[in-house]
Amino acid sequence: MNRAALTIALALIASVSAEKVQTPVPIGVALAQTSNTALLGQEQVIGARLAEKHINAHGGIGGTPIKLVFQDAAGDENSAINAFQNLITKSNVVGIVGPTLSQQAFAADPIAERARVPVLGPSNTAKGIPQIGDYVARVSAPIAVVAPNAVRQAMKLDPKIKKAAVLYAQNDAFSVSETEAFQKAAKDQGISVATVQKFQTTDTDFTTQVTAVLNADVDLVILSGLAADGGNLVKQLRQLGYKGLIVGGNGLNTSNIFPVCQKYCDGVIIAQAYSPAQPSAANQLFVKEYRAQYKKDPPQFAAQAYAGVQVMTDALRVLDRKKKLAQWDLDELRAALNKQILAGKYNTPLGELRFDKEGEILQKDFYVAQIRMKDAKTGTFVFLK
Amino acid sequence: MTAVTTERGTVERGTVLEARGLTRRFGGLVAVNDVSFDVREGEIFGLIGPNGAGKTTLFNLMTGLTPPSSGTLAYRGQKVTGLAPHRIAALGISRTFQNIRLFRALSALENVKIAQHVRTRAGLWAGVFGTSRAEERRVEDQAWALLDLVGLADRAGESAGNFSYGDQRRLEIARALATEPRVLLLDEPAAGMNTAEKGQLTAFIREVRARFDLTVLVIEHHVPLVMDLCDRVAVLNFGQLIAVGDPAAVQRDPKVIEAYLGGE
Amino acid sequence: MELSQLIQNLMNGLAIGSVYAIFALGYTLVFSILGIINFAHGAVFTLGAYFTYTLVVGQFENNGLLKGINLFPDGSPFSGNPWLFALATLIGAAVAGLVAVLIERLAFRPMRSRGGDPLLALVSSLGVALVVVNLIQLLVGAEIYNFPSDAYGQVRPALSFHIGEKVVIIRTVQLIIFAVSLVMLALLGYVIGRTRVGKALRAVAENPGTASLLGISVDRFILITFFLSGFLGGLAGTLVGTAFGVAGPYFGVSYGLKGLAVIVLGGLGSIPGAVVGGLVIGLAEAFVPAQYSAYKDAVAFALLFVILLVRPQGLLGRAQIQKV
Amino acid sequence: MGDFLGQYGFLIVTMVQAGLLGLSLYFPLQAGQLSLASPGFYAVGGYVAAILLTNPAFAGWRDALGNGMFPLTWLAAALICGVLGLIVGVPALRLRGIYLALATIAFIEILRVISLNLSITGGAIGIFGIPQAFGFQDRWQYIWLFGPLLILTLLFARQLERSRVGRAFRAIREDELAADAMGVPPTHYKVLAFVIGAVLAGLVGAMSAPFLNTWNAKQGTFDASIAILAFVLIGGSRNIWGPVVGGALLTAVPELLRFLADWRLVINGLVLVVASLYLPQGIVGALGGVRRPPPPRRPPSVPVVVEAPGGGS
Repeated sequence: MNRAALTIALALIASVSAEKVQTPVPIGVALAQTSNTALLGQEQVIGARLAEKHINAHGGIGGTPIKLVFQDAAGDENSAINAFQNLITKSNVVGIVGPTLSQQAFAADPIAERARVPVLGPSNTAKGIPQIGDYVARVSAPIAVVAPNAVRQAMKLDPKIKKAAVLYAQNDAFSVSETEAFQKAAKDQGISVATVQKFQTTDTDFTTQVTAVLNADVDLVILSGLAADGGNLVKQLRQLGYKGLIVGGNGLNTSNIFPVCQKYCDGVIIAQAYSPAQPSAANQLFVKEYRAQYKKDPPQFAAQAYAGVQVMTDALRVLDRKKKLAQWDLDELRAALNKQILAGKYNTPLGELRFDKEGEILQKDFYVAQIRMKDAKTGTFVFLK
Repeated sequence: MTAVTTERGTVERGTVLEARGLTRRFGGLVAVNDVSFDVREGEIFGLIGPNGAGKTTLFNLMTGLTPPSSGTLAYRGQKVTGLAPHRIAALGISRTFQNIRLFRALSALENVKIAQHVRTRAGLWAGVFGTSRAEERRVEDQAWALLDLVGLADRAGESAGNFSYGDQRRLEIARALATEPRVLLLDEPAAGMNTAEKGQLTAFIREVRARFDLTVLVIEHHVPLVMDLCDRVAVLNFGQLIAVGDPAAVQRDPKVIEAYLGGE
Repeated sequence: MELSQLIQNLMNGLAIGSVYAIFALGYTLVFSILGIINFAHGAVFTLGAYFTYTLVVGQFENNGLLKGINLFPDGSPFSGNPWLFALATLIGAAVAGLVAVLIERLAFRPMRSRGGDPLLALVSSLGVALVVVNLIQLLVGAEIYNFPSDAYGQVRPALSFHIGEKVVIIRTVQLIIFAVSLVMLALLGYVIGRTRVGKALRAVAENPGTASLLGISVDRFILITFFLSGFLGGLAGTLVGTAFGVAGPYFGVSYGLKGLAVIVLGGLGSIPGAVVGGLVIGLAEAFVPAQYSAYKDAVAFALLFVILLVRPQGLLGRAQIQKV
Repeated sequence: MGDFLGQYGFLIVTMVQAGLLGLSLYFPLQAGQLSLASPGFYAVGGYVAAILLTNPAFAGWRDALGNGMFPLTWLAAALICGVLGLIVGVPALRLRGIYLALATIAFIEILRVISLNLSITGGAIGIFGIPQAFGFQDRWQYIWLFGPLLILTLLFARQLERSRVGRAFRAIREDELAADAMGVPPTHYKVLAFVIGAVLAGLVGAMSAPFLNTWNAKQGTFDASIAILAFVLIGGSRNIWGPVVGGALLTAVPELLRFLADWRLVINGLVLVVASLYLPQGIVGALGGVRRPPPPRRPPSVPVVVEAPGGGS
């Protein structure tokens, strides 16, 4: 018992934090490196790493390099909270990019809020995320803004569309909120929703849903899911003979779906919060660096994580100009950083973006693209105006 | 209660158990076939028969472990067939098992304490808040007393599974007695005992009957023991009751002789 | 329900049900011999798919430790011909079988010799599953891998035929899966019913004690069982993988869970039970009306719950008679 | 102190929480029932609390009760889980061993699909923005809820073990049929043990919903069942400390392995395998093997001669 008490006491002494900001400047990254959310998480990690490399190669923050501190937030709430706490108290990070899922954000972001550490959500699209607190903002646009564009584009391509089938992954928070936006957009365009089919992101066999779609005899399919399930659905829809247009949600906005639906991906209209075709210099640089390393176009998750790190660094740069970062008191810097993030305007791969006072992203451009497959494995998202 | 005169001429008290047409089938096999008999209060009633005659099944029917396919058993005029085993135990019919079913990992003391369940009432909250102390004290005292009776008190803390065969049989009797039965069913209590132990057992069963004012049913293979111990004997063969009565008379019954000779 | 709809559902149900069946057979074989449920079976399913993929494609994407490695710089010797693909599938399944044997050696056998709580096998196999799944992710990343679209040769993606006015459409890959599963089941039925090894297996399954009295080496048969179990699991993994892609390291988890429902429904430890259970659950899921498709995942478990209450030994299991 | 609690406070509370969930599975196990239903009741308890604390329908109650709302959620969760436990337990407990375990897995899978589909449970996103209990500022403060609950549960378990009901549980665990024949009604006590576990898991869920700030269908899953079973078996299933120690350690291991980065879950899996192989009686079992309980002492009150018990009929 005494030994245990001693151990705890020693741990306490050891954990008294350094008050000053460390160099290189630690920025926390808490993403899903394990669990079945890792499919998204590992793309985000790639994006964040690229940002770190790029920033440090270009002189860091006024000569001081940044250092990303990664803590695995897995796919569950407990891991996300533990990752946040480790970053905040052990690594003394100035801010955090993460976590991957909205559900995790609801659990973990209040920790950062309480500790007054700014958080940027790279992929938290559910309603209510920026409202968690003053220190919570996101670089991922809520889907209600993105989705309607894609339906409008579909109408442009085929004005005769009357009846639509809606499918969504009911165990994925993102898809659930997206489908609401889609259904509303469809109704606004005068399209009737003939059937609504649910599935799970873990499903592989969609014959039930596809059969229902075929029976409903629709001329538009609106699909909200993630890469694996969404891609499979597209493939099975086409294989079983569905001929009409397909609108895919933002979860399908990744080149990862090409190997899944292969040639059947062709023609799918995708609602995008990010497009590799976005012409800004920031994006073209990012796309170039990403292609050099991975031989394909960067997916949206990578771009958003990149943008998250970039926004934080850009804001830090402004503060660094006022007073060298190493001289800041950590708590003071965190508070100042939060204010600066919300005040700034950023040229990121996502295009120009700002935040409103709650921390909601104000993204200038949204995109709609159509998939064009070159062969079985490679394709491109063709920008639709 | 009607006074009856038996073959021995002793005056007995009323009928405790009435079996009427008890039958049990397992698939195509009829293990117990239309068995009817009466057991009188206070007697030691032997149940004998070759292996596989259905004796244990009959005990199982009487204690509710196996529901009968047809027929009834009444205890003091109350029908008990159809009741769950613990209800029958609560009415006052308790038993031991042929292949000993003690709570092997638990101590001897625990085994006996558990069996007082039906005579105690403390519920969940009484136990948790300790408001049943008096009752617990009584359970404890009673358990020790019963272990005394079977001579195992000095090993009260040992796991029942560690006991020798003979000790396990005695502990099972103590456990059965802890339910405060009026009728005690002993399934081959002498199995695995040597001659000296069997002799002691006879005396012990008699003593227990007298002290607790019990009616005892015994399944036993060892014929001398049965003849010595029992007031009356019933013989089962292939599930059917072929003879009931005075041990000496039953022993002379040609049907019984044939069953045993044919069976061996 | 219209006839065309009925036939459509029937086909869908049989295709997926037959995969459930061969997957669940692997589960139930192990249960019949050891009386334990091997939670690592879902992970072995996943492994089978990855092994076959490795043989057929030979390289992985950027997110794992194996990035940049190309096993076959001159193209895989297993691609371009359906028979070569079949060979790769068999090799992949066999390697999965060897992994299952390894799992038995490392995670189950030491436990048997120590005589721990048999429930610990659940925990131990869960540990194995965790190790396997996370190793896969470390090595090849969490991304989706897809088999070449011509793995089964140049076949049409779907077949359609008319019933009256209505069209019934079947994905070709479903038919292939169904056919392969039937062949596997027939082969297995032959091995278990007719060969010496199979008869011995059945003897061990029915009563390990008696079997060892008959001079059968129980340990050897446990190894054979695990190999067969892993083989079947791995094969099911490849089949599902060709139809839907290998959707990351957690690919097998939902099959692992559903497989449980299948073997209990059919009767734990019953070999024909696993087949019947697989088909029943496949069909039950296929016949869930479209408007209730959200509840499809619950169907297997609702069936499981009901069957346990009505007939705890499962459809084809034998009731255990308790001796008093 | 602040930093230590900041970094490990949440983990410590989750360790206690895991111990409690382990205990919720331990109670049915006391009566020989391998039930894996705990995560289901945990999820239901959490939903009950989350709904009471966020749903506009209960706004009036929240205004009227203030912090009194939290104990009310515990009460409601305990009550609902108790009743649900009764409804599920009565039919399911006719099953034995692995069959019961599988039936309970079916139960939680069904619950999961239902909670994904209902609108009151918030579908996939679940319920978020659950207010912090008693205005707690930091998550470690939840130790003031989970800590006392753990102590009370341990006291409850200890008292229960020494009581008539505890003996009945053990008798059923050892030999259900013999227990029945000796007058212990098995169904009654199996259901009781199951319901105790359900109520405890529900309570833990109700306290966890504000603790996590959000609640969704991922909270009660099959993975969690096996994890909780591992808590009990690795900790030791024959002693009340087993689930507590097992839950705490197995929750801490993946966190303490964070320095291994990508390898931590691989190592965590290996820990499970090695622990099940080398600690067959569990950690507490291995420790307790050295120390045997003292032999029972004969109370002085017992007379050497026995009076006939019972009396006339």
